[in-house]
Amino acid sequence: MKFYKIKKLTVITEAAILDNVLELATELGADSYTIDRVSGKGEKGVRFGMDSDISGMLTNVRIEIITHEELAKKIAVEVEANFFQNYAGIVYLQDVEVIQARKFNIKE
Amino acid sequence: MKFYKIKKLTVITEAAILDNVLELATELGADSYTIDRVSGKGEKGVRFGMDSDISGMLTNVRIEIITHEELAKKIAVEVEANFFQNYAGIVYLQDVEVIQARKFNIKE
Amino acid sequence: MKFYKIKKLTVITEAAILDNVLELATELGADSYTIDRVSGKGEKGVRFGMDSDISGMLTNVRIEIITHEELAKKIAVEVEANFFQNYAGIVYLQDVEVIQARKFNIKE
Amino acid sequence: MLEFLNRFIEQLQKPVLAFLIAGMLISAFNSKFRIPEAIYQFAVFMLLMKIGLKGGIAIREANIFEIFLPALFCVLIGIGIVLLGAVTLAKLPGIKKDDAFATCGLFGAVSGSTLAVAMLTMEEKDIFFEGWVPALYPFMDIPALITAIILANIYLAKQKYSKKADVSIADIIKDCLKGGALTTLLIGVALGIFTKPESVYENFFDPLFSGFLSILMLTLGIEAYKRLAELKKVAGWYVAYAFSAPLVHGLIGFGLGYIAHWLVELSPGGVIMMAVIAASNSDISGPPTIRAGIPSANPSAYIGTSTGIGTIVVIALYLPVFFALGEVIFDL
Amino acid sequence: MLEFLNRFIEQLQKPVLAFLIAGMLISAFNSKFRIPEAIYQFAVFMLLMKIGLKGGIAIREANIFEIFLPALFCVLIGIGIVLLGAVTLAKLPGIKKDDAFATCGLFGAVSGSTLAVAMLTMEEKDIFFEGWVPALYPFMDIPALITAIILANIYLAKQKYSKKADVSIADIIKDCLKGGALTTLLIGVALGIFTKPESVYENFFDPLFSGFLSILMLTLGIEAYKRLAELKKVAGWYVAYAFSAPLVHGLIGFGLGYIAHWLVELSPGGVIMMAVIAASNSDISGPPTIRAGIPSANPSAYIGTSTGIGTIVVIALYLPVFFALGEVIFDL
Amino acid sequence: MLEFLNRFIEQLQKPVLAFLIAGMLISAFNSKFRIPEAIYQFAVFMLLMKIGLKGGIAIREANIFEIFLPALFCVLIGIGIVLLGAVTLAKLPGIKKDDAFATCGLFGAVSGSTLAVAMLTMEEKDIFFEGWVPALYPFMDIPALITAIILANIYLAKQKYSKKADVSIADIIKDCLKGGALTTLLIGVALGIFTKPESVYENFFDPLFSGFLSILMLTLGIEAYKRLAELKKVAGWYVAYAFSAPLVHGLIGFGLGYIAHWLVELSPGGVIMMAVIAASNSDISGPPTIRAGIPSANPSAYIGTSTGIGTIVVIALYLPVFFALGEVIFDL
Ligand SMILES: Nc1ncnc2c1ncn2[C@@H]1O[C@H](COP(=O)(O)O)[C@@H](O)[C@H]1O
Ligand SMILES: Nc1ncnc2c1ncn2[C@@H]1O[C@H](COP(=O)(O)O)[C@@H](O)[C@H]1O
Ligand SMILES: Nc1ncnc2c1ncn2[C@@H]1O[C@H](COP(=O)(O)O)[C@@H](O)[C@H]1O
Ligand code: NA
Ligand code: NA
Ligand code: NA
Repeated sequence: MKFYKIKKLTVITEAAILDNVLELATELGADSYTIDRVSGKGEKGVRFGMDSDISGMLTNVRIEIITHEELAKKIAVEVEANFFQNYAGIVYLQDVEVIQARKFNIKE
Repeated sequence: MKFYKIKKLTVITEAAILDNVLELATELGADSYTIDRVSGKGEKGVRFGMDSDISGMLTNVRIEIITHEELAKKIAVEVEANFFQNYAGIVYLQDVEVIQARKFNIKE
Repeated sequence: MKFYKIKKLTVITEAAILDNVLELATELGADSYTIDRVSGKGEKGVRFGMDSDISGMLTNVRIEIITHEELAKKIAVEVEANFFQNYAGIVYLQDVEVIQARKFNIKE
Repeated sequence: MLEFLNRFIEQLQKPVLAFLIAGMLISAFNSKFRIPEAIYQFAVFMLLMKIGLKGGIAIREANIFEIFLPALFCVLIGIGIVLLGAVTLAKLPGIKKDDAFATCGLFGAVSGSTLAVAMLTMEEKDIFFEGWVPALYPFMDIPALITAIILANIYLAKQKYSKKADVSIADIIKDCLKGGALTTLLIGVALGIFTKPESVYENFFDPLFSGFLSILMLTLGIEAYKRLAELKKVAGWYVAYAFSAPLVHGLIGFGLGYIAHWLVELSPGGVIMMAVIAASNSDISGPPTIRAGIPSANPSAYIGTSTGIGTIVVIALYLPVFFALGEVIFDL
Repeated sequence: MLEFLNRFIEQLQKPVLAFLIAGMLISAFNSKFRIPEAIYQFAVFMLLMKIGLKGGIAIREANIFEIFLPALFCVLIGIGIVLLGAVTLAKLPGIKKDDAFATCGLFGAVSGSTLAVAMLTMEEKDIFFEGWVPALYPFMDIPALITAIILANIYLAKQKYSKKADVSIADIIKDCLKGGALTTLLIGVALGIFTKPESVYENFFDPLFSGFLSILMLTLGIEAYKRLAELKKVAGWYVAYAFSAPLVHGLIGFGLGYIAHWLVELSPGGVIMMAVIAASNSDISGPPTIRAGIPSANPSAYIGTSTGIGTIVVIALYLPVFFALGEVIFDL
Repeated sequence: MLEFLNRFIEQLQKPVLAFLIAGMLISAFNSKFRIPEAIYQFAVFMLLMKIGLKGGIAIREANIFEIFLPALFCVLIGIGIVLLGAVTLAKLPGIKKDDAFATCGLFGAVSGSTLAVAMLTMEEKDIFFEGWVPALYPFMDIPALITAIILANIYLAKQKYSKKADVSIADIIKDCLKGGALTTLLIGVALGIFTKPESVYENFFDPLFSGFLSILMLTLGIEAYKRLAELKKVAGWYVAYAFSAPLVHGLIGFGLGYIAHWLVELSPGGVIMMAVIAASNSDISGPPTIRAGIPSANPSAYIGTSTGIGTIVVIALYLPVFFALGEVIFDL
């Protein structure tokens, strides 16, 4: 079976803007993703996630989108430009290999 | 210290078949893994994880297995073939570098 | 926009030593990270995470640190040497591409 | 008849139903409100434990003979509901057979939360019922799920190119019993039979019952609304089934219960409860078993039909009907 | 005056306050103790549901006219508090305007947990209050948040290089109502008005109220201490504001409540409650709305000021003051 | 003697024990049933808070002198148990010394849930005990853990090639107190002493006590069974220790309690409680401290021995023994 090279984009940011980031990604053309809640520390301080965060303001989410390099980069750039002035967040890309060609719109 | 190149296989699928996927992976020869629960969206709809999913049918799990390329690919192919006709799921491979040679059965 | 190559270090180990690992990483020079709780299985047995683990002794944490190759490798080696004799754990490195140059101390 | 209508309307004003509707509105208005997962899992635990304990304590004092017949009826109803579905729903145009079997399996199976609503109503109305009747739940639940899975697999085995899945009845039973819901119920029953849990029952499980039931109703409402959306993707016949089948099933339950009333003196409350068990459809424990047993069936179809409509319809419409019927027939 | 002091000290010994202080100590000593997230979310649910149900039941029996004036006063106070902040806090040296508006928005908004403490105190002291007064909460909360967001956006729009965010009042209101806290309260109110939830209220929400309030106080204490640390990074004026503003706001609330006492016979308990609503500042539901509405404002500033100091100060210092004031003025 | 046996059997029928066994069965039959993490953490909180509050309230009314001697005995027992283990378990063939010290540390330490079972039993049997006795828990727990860690580190320091870990007693104490369990207990004690938490105690912590204890027993049972499996990998001596040591420790506790009975009039219930504290072994709070303090010790050995067998054995076997003993000796 053939493995195809493609990209995985990861966004780690404030849970408060999860919906907004997903909306932006969807507009740009990504319609599949995986999400989980994480804790973390960065420039904008300690964000301890589920641990007694009564207003839910300190929870991070991690969004992963597997897609073609071009779209992945476009989403990365747009998310950074639109949100990371005001909100805590990082974004990065990784190489992945997949086999479900149809699912990831890969021409076989 | 030396870093060895090896593969990480990730499977994201329905929590309902976690045990079956692990069983298959074990049979093929993988005996170590890391698991967590995630939410997501894909072809088979929105799978919102822990968020009021009373029958637990909408929860995803992410299984990560670090192992040699050959085995990683074999598991990827088998999981895809056995489960993803009927169940939601994706599978992908990534390069990783490890130092614990013995643990990952790397000949030094 | 330019994407910069950099490393992501992942440590998966017992929740009991989370603070100690972070302390070590901080001492070595990493001040940002992302954490989540995971389950898993390895040499030291099944570690089922949140699932009825009353003394919290079977929970794993996953720590991810994005940083320069040199520091990533140093932390990997030190964590392995200091903790993995007695505690369950693995450590691995991956390539990532980032755009927030300033945040990751990348000279543009 | 007027009497019947009055009782019916009165039933509609109960807060339990209101919590269910509130849940649907929360979801409809897209509110971010959620009951934390741990809490509704605990709510489910509390309800099933109460049903189980009460059942076990009652069994301890009952004689086996009076239980035997209703239990047998439950098994028959569980199998019968699925067979009935196989010659109705499954024959309709545009309906995938395996989807139909899966759906009928869930409607033959039982919903702990619906039973809990019925129990609360009985207690509020001071209608006596044998505590062991709701604990008969697995006797209908498991046979229904097994029948559905077997029918589906026989059907699929006849299809070309399909690998024959091996269906072991023992495995399905084990799978059902190992699920969280039935395990809880069975622990409760066993504790009720073999120990003296009266004090913890009276100080904890019983007084908190109605509160946690409200919370579960909120969650069921939220869930139901979300599942409704998925139903749009499947044939309209499922909606018709969800509305009509529970009434038919409930009346069958009522009828057999009535026979038990004559033969082994099942109380009027027990007869109504038989109707409710038969009418109710599985929302929590059934779906995973069906998903594993009939993997090719589309969850949107059977969960949408069962959790999205069935549960709501039974609690809101047919529970009042069965109560009114019982009250009129037995002159309560 | 001595009378006043006595009552004040007595208030300080209440266990609710002690749980708050215990929470702060837990955090100060860096203990690993935590209330699980699901539990404090449930505690918040229990409190707001109790406030809502009690409010709804009371509204069912009240006449709309007597509610109208206090509700209107709430709206005025909500807007007034933010405008007051705009001409005081926002004008101080070294204060970023958007941070100031965000902070004032939270102080105009309302804290469900503070209301819950006040309700428990009234019930313990046997002071009557109209059950619907605490349920007026959204009438102050939403206008305050809206005013703050609008002021901030007008200000930012005037800045060079800043994209004008489009602020839609309807969107902000929707956003507030969709948040978990206000949704819970509104469900409670609706259930109270339209159904008969008395039994579940009396058997579940009411008896568990004081327990879950203690648990929430522990959590608030832990959270407050953590947020205090962040405050060090921002101007000292915030601390001054957190200490002084709630007293001023509470007295305004007391004053307008007193007018309602004369005009529409608002009870003495109701007047004290008006003071508490006005004095309290949002710790759970407000921050996310502000974060979304004024993204450029620094959360350390407004959450530190509100959750870190404001809530503690109101519960520990000013609640006793308003009770003592009410008791002296109305001779309770 | 017959008397003794009768009381012993009666004890075995208590529902608390039944929940424990049910938990083990759930795990043995591989059921998917689980109590959500947040709920058992909350259950632990509820139990320790009740123990703490009751203790604090009792201390408020006790005189320090009567507490001093039992507290001192607790310290002595805690240290003594570990030293005793060092000359027995640690000397056995095939036993790794650091594993042995770790295990003895846990058996010297205390289990909040075992105390809770004992308290419930006393309350059901109407046996009076000084409320502060269970709150002496840290006086045995901390010294035992410290002694174990010190012994292990002295031993390891003598080994070749081993880096000497620096063991600071102050750090270990801090670590113990910062753990969730002891923090909860101490908050409870402090609130009991310095505030008037009677109403929240009587309306919340006390009535929910037996229910949450059942839930914790279920969880302990599930956990114990899982840990049993791990024990197979280690020497059989651990099993012998888990069965015999708690009886010896409990009798030591009973003996010293009896001395306190004569010297400072410790009540019969208090004497039984001293036996239970001494016999019980840590299942929740101790393991993490030992893991950090003796990292080279194998958790399968000490957790398997303590959580897997010790806790079950004490609750099922020795609690009835100590109660029967107390009842016979003090003629209750
Ligand atoms: N170098 C890093 N490595 C891993 N995670 C990071 C890093 N920097 C930031 N993060 C994550 O991104 C979140 C937001 O970062 P920041 O905007 O720097 O506060 C943090 O809370 C972390 O979870
Ligand atoms: N392109 C993607 N990127 C990231 N995660 C995905 C992607 N496609 C699917 N997933 C994840 O895999 C699950 C199953 O996908 P599907 O079978 O397409 O419904 C989804 O719920 C997501 O969590
Ligand atoms: N080959 C592997 N692939 C993925 N995760 C692993 C692997 N080996 C170990 N782990 C994770 O690391 C933890 C500790 O491993 P160990 O020290 O081998 O017990 C396990 O509980 C797993 O979560
Ligand atoms: Na049924
Ligand atoms: Na206010
Ligand atoms: Na002990």
